[in-house]
Amino acid sequence: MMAVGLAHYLTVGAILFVLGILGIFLNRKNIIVILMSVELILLSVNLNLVAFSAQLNDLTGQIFAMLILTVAAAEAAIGLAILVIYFRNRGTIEVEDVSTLKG
Amino acid sequence: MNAAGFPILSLVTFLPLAGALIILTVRGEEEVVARNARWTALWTSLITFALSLVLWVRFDSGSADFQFVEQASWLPEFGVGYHMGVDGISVLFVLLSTLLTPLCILASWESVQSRVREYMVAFLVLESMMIGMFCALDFVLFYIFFEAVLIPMFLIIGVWGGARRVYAAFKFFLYTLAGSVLMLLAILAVWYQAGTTDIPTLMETVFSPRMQFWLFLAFFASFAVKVPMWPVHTWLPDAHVEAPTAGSVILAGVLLKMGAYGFLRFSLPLLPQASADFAPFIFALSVIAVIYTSLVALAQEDMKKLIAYSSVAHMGIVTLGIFTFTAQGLSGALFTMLSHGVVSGALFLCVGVLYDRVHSREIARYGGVAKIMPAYALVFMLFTMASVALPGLAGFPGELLVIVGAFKVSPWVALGACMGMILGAAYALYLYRRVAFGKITRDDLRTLLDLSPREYAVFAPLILLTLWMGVYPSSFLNFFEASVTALVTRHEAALGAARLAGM
Amino acid sequence: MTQPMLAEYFPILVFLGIAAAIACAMVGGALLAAHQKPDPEKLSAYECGFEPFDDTRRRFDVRFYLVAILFIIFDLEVAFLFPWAVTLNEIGWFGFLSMMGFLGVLTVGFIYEWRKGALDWE
Amino acid sequence: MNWTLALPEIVLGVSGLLILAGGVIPKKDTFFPVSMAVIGALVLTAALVLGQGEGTAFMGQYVSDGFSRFAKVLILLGAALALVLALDFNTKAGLDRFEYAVLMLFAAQGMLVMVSANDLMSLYIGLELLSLSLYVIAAFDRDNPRSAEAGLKYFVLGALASGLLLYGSSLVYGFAGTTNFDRLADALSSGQVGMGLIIGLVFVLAGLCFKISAVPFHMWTPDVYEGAPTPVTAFFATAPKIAAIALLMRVLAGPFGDLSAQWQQVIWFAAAGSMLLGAFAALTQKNIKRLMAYSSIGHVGYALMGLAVATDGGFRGVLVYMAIYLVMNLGTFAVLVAMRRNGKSLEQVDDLAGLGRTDPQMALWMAIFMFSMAGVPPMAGFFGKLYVFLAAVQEGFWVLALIGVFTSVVGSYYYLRIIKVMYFDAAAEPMDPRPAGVTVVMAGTGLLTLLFFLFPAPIIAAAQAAIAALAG
Amino acid sequence: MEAFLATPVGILALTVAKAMALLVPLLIGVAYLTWAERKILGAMQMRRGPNVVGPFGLLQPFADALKMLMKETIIPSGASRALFLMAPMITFMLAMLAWAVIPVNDGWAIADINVGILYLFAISSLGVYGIIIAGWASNSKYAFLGALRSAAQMVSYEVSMGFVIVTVLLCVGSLNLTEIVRAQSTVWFIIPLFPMFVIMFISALAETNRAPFDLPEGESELVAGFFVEYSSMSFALFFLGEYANMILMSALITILFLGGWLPPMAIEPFTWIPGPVWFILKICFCLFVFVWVRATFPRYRYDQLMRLGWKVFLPFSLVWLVITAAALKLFGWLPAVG
Repeated sequence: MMAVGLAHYLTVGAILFVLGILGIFLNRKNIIVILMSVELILLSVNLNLVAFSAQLNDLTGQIFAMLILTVAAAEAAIGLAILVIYFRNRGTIEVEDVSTLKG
Repeated sequence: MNAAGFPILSLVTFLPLAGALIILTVRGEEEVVARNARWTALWTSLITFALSLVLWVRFDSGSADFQFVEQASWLPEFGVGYHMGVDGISVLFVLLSTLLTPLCILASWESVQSRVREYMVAFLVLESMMIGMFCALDFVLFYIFFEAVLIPMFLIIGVWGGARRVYAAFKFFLYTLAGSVLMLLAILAVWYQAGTTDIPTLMETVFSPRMQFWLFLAFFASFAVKVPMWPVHTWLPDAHVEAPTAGSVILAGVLLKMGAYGFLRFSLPLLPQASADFAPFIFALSVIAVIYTSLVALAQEDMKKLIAYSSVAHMGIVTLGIFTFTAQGLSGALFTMLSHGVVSGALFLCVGVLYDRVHSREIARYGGVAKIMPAYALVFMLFTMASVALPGLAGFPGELLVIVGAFKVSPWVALGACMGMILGAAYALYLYRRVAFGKITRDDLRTLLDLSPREYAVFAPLILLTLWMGVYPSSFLNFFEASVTALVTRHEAALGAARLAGM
Repeated sequence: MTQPMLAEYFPILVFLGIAAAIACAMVGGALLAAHQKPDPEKLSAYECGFEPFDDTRRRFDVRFYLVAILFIIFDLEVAFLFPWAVTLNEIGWFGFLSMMGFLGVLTVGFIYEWRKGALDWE
Repeated sequence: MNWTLALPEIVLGVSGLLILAGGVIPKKDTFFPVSMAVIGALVLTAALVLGQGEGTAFMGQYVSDGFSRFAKVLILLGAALALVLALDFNTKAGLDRFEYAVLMLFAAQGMLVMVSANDLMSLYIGLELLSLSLYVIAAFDRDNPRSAEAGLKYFVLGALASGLLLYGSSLVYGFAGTTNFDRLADALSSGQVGMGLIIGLVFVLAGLCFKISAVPFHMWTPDVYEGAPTPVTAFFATAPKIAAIALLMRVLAGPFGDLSAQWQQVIWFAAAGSMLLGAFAALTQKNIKRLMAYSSIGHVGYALMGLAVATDGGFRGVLVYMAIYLVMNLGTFAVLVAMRRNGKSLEQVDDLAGLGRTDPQMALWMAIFMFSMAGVPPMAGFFGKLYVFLAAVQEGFWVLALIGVFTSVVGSYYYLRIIKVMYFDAAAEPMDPRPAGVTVVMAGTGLLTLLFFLFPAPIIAAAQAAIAALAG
Repeated sequence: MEAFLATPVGILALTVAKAMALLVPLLIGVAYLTWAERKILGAMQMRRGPNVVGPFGLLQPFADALKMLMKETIIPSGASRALFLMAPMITFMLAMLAWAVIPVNDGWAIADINVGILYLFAISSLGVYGIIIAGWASNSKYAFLGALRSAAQMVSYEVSMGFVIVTVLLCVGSLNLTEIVRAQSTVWFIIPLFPMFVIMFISALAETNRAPFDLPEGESELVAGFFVEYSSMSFALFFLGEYANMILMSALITILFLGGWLPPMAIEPFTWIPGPVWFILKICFCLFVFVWVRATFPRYRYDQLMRLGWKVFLPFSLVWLVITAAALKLFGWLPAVG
């Protein structure tokens, strides 16, 4: 069996992170996708932290990951709530329509 | 404590501010407020002037040291303190400021009708900042006053000015600010190098030639705009034309002196070598300024603009004198600054008198005023002649000294200065002829009234001063003789030391 | 260190495989064994005899969303309670009181929800 | 476990919970009493902060020192005054829901945690407590599309910033083996610093730069400032900026102090970019809130200049700058909040036309704030710039200092434009009468701005002490 | 043989065998649960229940299965095909997957992991996915609404269930299911924690969408809830999953409160009966109560259901949790951590 080492976890984490970033910037469609990308970023961070935690034999990383999970939940809740009021006002959640404020 | 026995400089500096505060608290009908504001401002400035006369009386003209010195801790961690004091170079400018302010307030008694309270506050603040700037013996303190002058002046031009006042106010502010922020950096560099911003201490500090070069450029950026020197003078005509009469008077009478004062106070003593190195450059600029702006003045159709250009020319003479590094040149420059402060201020007042009546500054609009307003014509002529530097009037001793000083350095430079005098005579007389003599071309002019008692009160001290300065210049020269000599001596010593070090 | 821990989960993986296999087999079996004869009427969505009026996936009551958010919050709280509960003996009074503080915060949030009517369905 | 050190935070948090519960239980509207209670809580906390001891608590997660106290007092002051500004505005705009005040309280608490963070975890918790509250109050005017959009934009970019910060934190943790600032400092000072750490540091910096809206992570600022209700913008522009800058200082001066060579360049460019953008982008703005957004970007640039210098003098300059920035910005926003004609809130620069005639007092204060922002002495803003420039010059950051003075001249143009509109332009209809609270804020901050030059020493000394704690 | 079992293939084979040994009886159990339910309901309503296919209708489940298999699999037009087929599979797989950690006897769990209860909690949370996906993929209003209601109901009760579990954990000091049962060797937790048992039981009813909380599939209101569009084996998978979940919940209740495989008292006649039998008996008892409740109580209204979950169970279980924790802490009765 191939040993799965720290580098692999970090690579996966980095890939997820980049996917999340790309999802935010290249996404031209739906704001929900952005929210999901944000979650993806946070997950990649968690993966990193847990991998490091295992590697270092130190619990801090896992505690940190727990904190991030919690905050991510709160963040998702607030993000969705804001999205809902936005939708109620504008009737759309297309990314391209988010452009009333300009200057 | 000091020669006066009490903190006179602070008192003189901040008394106008107190007056401004009082005016701010005035409440009531607009009319009442306006009247109260006028009287409060006048009394405040008069008291300030009276107080400042103590300086005249108690100043020890035999000493080159700073007098009436006050010191207080302000930012001790940084070596920045509240340090005030005057020497021969600055004391008369303080007096000039305190003298001109009440005259300005009188001059705008009737011509300013809107927002009188704000106007008077702005003027008193302006006075306070000007006096503070001449008294400051700490570089940072100096800078604060130097810059703070911009605020009231910006408002005076912008609120009570003419048609293009917004443009003029912005130009004035941004030009000056752009120059002075560079000076701020220079101050910081000096501060870092010397660990203090105390001017007397700094004068003992020697800066490396390389550093002097950059510092000089930075100072130059600020002072040259303020003087103003060609080619950064373009804000001045705009500001003068658009400013209300009193604003022009202060601008020409005091604010222009700030740049030259800066050269004298900082560039020369702190950066002797760089000053010497840059002197030819300054001469060139000055001569260009004198000749070019005189020619431009000849072509002006607007009285104020003409006088504004003449100011640039006169200030060219001043910078020329300063950078001769001779006792005569420096004395002449200082004297010219003072006389120009009085004379050009008075000239703007003269224009203001006409403007108040006709509401036009166009030269072609007038003609034959002498027949209708003989007293006015006489006053106007006196100041025109003083501006031309007719012997016996205020303009003459200073310009003569500058030319003598310049001659010591280079005949060509002196020739340039002489050219300026000749051209000055041309445009000033041309202006006077067109306004005062000739046929009365317009009927509405016939109904003009001659000077009112208030206007007499405004002009009387200026006339007196103009004659005094012309007839008995040494009573003024005395004041700065010692300081100038000390300055020249130190400058030569510094140059000599540097030359020795260079070898 | 990681390998023995993962070994505990190996049966679960196997379980997953078997369950998936059974599920696929059942669905696939039905697809193969039964006679498939679709027609449009048969495939139309059930709507009490009407043709569907509008899009099915339309906006729905915001309360479902509120419930979802409440669930996330409280479920996470439970997730924190698990480790706390099993180690309460070791973490002392400080640990106990910390969690009480945490629960107190949540209770205030809960009171807020209650008063704001997020828990009422009518 | 010396948890009493965190008493201010605990008291603030508990009072927040009590106020929240107390606000929601009565049937009728409780905006005003709740706001008063929140202001009281903030003031009480400030008093507690002043008496706070020194040391670390919660297993090194939390630190209380002179630096944190300095920042905390400013933050609490800013939050309390920003809430005062909201009282009248929110009532008139129909935003008088008591949650507003409570959210501000929790945002303040988040900021307190931020400046006392001594660990990447507590840093993150504080930051998120702040951010989550801010997301909500940005969108507080929920029936207004602009506010909703502002909230949405702020949320998306803020969440992204948190993501960057976290990713950086995870790398830092992984490669340094700890998240504690003290131990990080030890780890970084001794060992070889690898690439992973540097990348982590860059990500952390990027995340924090988002929060302080430094170039190139500023793009959310104008939109959010414009879209959010004015009192919210007032809050955004003041206390959170201080907290984020303080946090950035703590992170850079503390654990990453030994990597200053690496981060100095980053901060250098952020500072220069912010100053330039703040100066030029604001020139053409017509909406005054948007203008203030660019202005705040510019001001952050100046503050970062002090940070880029990375000396005690520079740090002290940053603190003084931020303190002054807080005061004058609060004052400016007090004026913006009071801009209201016939019951309608105004946001355009041109709406100020002739204010010098119609409301001389307000115009005077506004002029003072504008001159101060432009850095004209003797206003406080000048001294802020003075200290920062001094530090830059001392360390030979000539280019940065030159950019600084250049942009301050450019910037002064648009500040002057506001003064011009107020004093030189023809008067429009008078504004509605100002509420007393706003006037008090305006006058108080105005006097502070105007008279700072009289007694600069206490603030400087406090900043000095704060920096001593930071460096020591 | 021993050597073979040590190789990876051997381990795999053994695990598969163990899994099958659990799953096959389980599936048969599910099949007969449907039969038993019908029989019991029949008896309670003075009917006979299924009695045609085989003796006492014992072969009825197989007849049903065969019928399902031979039915056409209808995929509604407008449905998302892949998701539509996946949803029942997810539900079924999760129902099976949870069984991997259930200890039938001391040490008799396929995977005796140390966080068993957390695992169960996680798996049961995932159950919502199957329902939501089914409702969404069907492209039918009834299915969609039914799915939303089901999901909301499940998550609502999951929270209080979580509190209940935590309360039990306080008394155990371990997340391992075997440890939880062992901790009850002196006294079953149903006795000290009786109120929590009640909440757990009712939550389990709601969690499995059983009567009186079966309104997501209330025939009269939303036809059949989220699986209204399903037919054939897909429907059967939902059905199986649901009944497997019922058994799972019963098993969970048994483990948490009824002492798992432990006899009521560790005295002679009881100890003769082996653990797994006790375990099965207890599960059967629970299931009987499930059916009994269905036969007895009228259906709740949706608002009543949500109110019960959020406004009664949640605060109550939270308070009880705090009280339990405080009491244990105060009196020093907390178990040492294993």
